[in-house]
Amino acid sequence: MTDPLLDIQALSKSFGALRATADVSLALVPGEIHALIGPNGAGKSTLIQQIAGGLAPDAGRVILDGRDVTGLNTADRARLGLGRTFQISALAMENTVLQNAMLGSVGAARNAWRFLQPVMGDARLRKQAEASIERVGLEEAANTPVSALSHGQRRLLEVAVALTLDPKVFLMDEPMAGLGAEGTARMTDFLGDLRKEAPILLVEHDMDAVFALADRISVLVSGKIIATGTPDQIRRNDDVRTAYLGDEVLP
Amino acid sequence: MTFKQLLAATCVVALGAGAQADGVKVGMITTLSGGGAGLGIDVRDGFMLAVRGNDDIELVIEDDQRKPDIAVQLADKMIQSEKVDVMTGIIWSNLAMAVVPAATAQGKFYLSPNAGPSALAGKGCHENYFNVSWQNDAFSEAAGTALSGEAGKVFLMAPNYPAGQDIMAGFKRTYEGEIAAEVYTKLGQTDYAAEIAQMRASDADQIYFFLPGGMGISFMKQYAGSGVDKPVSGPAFSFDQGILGAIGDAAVGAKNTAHWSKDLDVPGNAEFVDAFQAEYGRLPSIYAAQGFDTGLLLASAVAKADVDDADAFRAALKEAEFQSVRGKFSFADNHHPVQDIYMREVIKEGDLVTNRIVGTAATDHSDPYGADCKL
Amino acid sequence: MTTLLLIEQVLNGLQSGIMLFLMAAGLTLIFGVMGLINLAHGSLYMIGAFAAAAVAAATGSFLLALIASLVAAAAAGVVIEVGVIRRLYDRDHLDQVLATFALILILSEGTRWLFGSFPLYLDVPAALAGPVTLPGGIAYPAYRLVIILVGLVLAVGLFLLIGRTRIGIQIRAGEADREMIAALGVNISRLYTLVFALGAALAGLAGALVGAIQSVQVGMGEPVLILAFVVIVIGGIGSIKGALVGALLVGLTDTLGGVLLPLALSGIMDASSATTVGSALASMLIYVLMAVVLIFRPTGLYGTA
Amino acid sequence: MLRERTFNIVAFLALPLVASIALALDEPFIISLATRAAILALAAVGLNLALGLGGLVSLGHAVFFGLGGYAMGILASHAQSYVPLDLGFIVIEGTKSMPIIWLVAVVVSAATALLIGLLALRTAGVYFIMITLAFGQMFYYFTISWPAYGGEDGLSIYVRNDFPGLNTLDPIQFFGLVFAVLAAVLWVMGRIERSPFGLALGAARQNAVRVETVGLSPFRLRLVAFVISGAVTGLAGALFADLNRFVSPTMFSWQMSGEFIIFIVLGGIGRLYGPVVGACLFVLLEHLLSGISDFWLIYLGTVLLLVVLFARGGVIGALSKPDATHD
Repeated sequence: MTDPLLDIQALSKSFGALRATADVSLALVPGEIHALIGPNGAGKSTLIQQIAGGLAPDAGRVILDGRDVTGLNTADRARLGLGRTFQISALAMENTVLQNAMLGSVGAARNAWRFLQPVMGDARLRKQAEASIERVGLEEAANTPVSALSHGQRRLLEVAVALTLDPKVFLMDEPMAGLGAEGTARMTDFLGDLRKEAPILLVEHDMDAVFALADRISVLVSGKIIATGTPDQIRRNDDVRTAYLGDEVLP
Repeated sequence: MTFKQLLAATCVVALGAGAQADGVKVGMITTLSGGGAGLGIDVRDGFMLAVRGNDDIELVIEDDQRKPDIAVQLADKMIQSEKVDVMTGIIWSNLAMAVVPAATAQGKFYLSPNAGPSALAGKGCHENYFNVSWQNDAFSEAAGTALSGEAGKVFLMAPNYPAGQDIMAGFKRTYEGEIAAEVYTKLGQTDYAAEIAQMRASDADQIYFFLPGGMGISFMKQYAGSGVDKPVSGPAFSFDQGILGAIGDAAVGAKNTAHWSKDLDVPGNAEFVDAFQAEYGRLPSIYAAQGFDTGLLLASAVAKADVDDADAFRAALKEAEFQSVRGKFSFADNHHPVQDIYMREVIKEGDLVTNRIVGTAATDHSDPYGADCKL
Repeated sequence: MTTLLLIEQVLNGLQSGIMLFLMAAGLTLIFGVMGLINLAHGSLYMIGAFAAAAVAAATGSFLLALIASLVAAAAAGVVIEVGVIRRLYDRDHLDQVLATFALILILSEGTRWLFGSFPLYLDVPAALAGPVTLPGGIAYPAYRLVIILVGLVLAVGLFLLIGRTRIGIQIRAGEADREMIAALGVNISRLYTLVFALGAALAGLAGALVGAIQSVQVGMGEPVLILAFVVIVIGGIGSIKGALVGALLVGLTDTLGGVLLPLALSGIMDASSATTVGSALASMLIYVLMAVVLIFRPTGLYGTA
Repeated sequence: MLRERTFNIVAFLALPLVASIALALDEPFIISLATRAAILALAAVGLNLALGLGGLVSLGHAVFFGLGGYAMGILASHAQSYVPLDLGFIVIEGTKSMPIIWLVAVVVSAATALLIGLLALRTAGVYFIMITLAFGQMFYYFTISWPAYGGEDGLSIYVRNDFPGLNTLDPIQFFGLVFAVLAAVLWVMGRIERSPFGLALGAARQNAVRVETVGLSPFRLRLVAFVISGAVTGLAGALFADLNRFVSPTMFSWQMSGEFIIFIVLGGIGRLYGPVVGACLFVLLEHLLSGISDFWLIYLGTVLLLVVLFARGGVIGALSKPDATHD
């Protein structure tokens, strides 16, 4: 096994008496999709926040591409190669699709400190943004304001913005949510290819997609990882079945 | 050009060149809206009473909202658009400092019906600037003289801004006795419990304070309720007719210095008080008296000289030949008043809280800054 | 400075804090429940004081004057809420600031138009005039003790109202989630009018109580408004407890700063510059306090993000 | 109805048009009024970068306006009295040269904005409004009670400062200078709005997390915006002081900060020309209404209230239709 690009070591986080994250370790190696699943309230959001830098863990470390980023903020981690999409779209709603993607290009170029050149006239940034939009199939909507996009289109735009950053690692929070059958199928194909560029830590509720896509799956229950393994291993794991039965049926 | 300006312009044209040569156009910038409007309204009403029926005086009035930048803008308007010859009306020292130097530099006459910052009395004096009210320090200098020897240790209090510091400096300049303490409060302060506690604890025999407008009302009411019984005095600004009604019995007995009082027994004063009351339904204040005197002074000069002959008009103003409701009135070389300043006491006449004169605090008082003035 | 004087000054600080609390409580309630920045709160304070002065002059009864202040300010509050404020709830803070600033202009000048440009007379009732002697020999104005008492009673009353009553539950629910409370079948627009009237009545009462020992004049509300904002921001917006703690902190800082700073500075400079510099610094002190609190607690002492 | 872009050009050119007509009719006061409107517009254009694009509602921009004013007042008063300004570590000669005064005003305002921004930007929303107000009040009370430069009385400068090649005492020339500065600043602001920085700043207002996620720091973006914004308002302060030949602590008052916000909202928030239209309208209303009666502020209040309640998007929003293309 190659060295992990994202290595989460024994993260813990408590809110008062509640242990939201208990000693969680996870690794993401090049070329894989590692899915994180778990019932509602298992602590997935808290864990993602700690990985992305929105929340400081009480203990443990986050290693990104060999570098300890535990003490860094969200923006620093993004610059070091963490590409993230959100469960609830976090986009500049008044801006167009292209402008949102351009924001990604500006971030990737690490240069927002230019005040007088029109950003839309920068051919290099624009090319990068347009390429990303095209990859997710939003080129038709390039000049549409985000507020006028459908829910599914916004998910795609989230991915497109992450693509502009050319990240080392993707952290995707429920990219399939609200996409519908056809959209989910397209996204599944897309992510399947994307893993070759950079591995994906995928948090997803859609179990069909998870089991179709994931190389490995970790199951988070009550803040703890109760199992990690291939889809087959997880399917057969008794603890997982106990945790999940009655909630969702594993395919 | 606004409709109003158009109207004004038409009037000037209609009156013809003859009227222009004889008459004088006066621009009054004063505070007519907001919290400080009472003073401006008194000055305006007093002035209008004095020039009522005088066809030689054309008056333009504007509201400065007590904002220096608005006052400057209005002064520009008066000078550039209305083409006034004489300006007057400003109540506050800081507004006067913003307007007067530029106006006099442009050859306009300015008659101050209130406020006399020391800068305009000394080095910054100007041949076209006439102060018809008082230099800021005048009342407190007179009070210092009058209280010397009888007040013992004095506790001084004023807001922390130039006029407050000037007035306290005026008192200290003439007071021959000990100052127990000197306290400067925040401008606009409304609660004086802390200062009153200091007064109670200090060994002062007497309180001398300057708190204009609402600040004085708040202080006097709170002082009355505190049980501290040291005698209180101050310049007339905190005990004037416009605010005595709001202080009520709490003010009774307080001594204050002023150049005028409604019971001052000089020719014309009783008539002025009656006429003002008849016209506006309230008693005149010192501000109204100052406005009235300013109007009389202007009318006296207009009767003698043509404003287009600036030297003659200036000389006519300097002579100050009018019957001031203050009695004696003349200008010192720096064009600031030489006048008597009286000690007044707040009394109750029936239900009415008002002032009466109890003595003369200073005779032929003039300000100490004239020495620096090169006129 | 003697210990006794220091104690008296602390008492003065607490008392001025309580006066501020009366004003700040309504402001923080309105902000907490409706998310509204109401600059016109100072005008309601002024309306209360003018109503009290007018009724006291007509009837000679201070109690009737207080009732008048409550009624007038609450009525004005209802009119303003229904006529203007209601349209501002879903606007951003900027629109609220501008609209309520416009209301200040209208209400201030309207009051001046009705009552004239000169300050009005309103005095403490004869029974409360003059000082009482406290243990330790401090002579303290009786009326100020009554203000402290009224303020504390109102504070307790508000805590009970919010914590224990049906209306309080609705208010708290409204703070948390507007849709939820509407879904529960509560008439939200009536609730908002009620809360606004309550806040207005508190401001009006504060105006009347404070007006008796201060100056009842047009524009009296604005300095207090700024102070009340300082108070609720220090305390954390929406928190009654924060408003109380913030008010006491501001009252103490303002009072003691004005007394102690010139004293402290007289050790390092001559007396006259110590008084001017000291009082200059003292007038900035509460704003420094607010800035420091916000730098370390960006949502105030008891605020939630 | 005009397109917004056309409307902006018409509104913008109205100022020099009014000034020219006033010149032809020999009404120098109207020129002064137009100059005043242009300067106030400039101050609000500065604030608009922080407020409109950055979403930072600063109720303390009068700090920079006042600092610009006092930069002019202090430098010119030392030049007037021929006494150099001794700061202890450095001795500065006073000056009557506008370009130098402007530079000082901009540098001092920017440095102060940096300090205030570093502290204030830790907060958000209403807390940001109030902490900026607090800084404004600190400066206000400081200047009132600080005797060296006149305290509440302020500082009078008897002659307007010089600009190479112009007679600044001539109202129309001074107007031209002010208008040129306003036009230049508007051009720069228009560029900033469309620059990478502007895109990122606007996105930070709409969704700060989004900006962080692409590796940019919303705090730094906002700080830089606040500094530029303060510097422009400081420049306007220096011009305002020169217009009045006078500075006073009222330039620091919270009402001043409030007026800048009013200009922006009145004209239309988030629009480059919003503050210009708003300031012109406000000055015009003040001028026209103040003669009606002693209680004219009631009318002003009513007009403002009606605009907020019924003209969403401000005057520009109400009187124009959106531009066809959006880029």
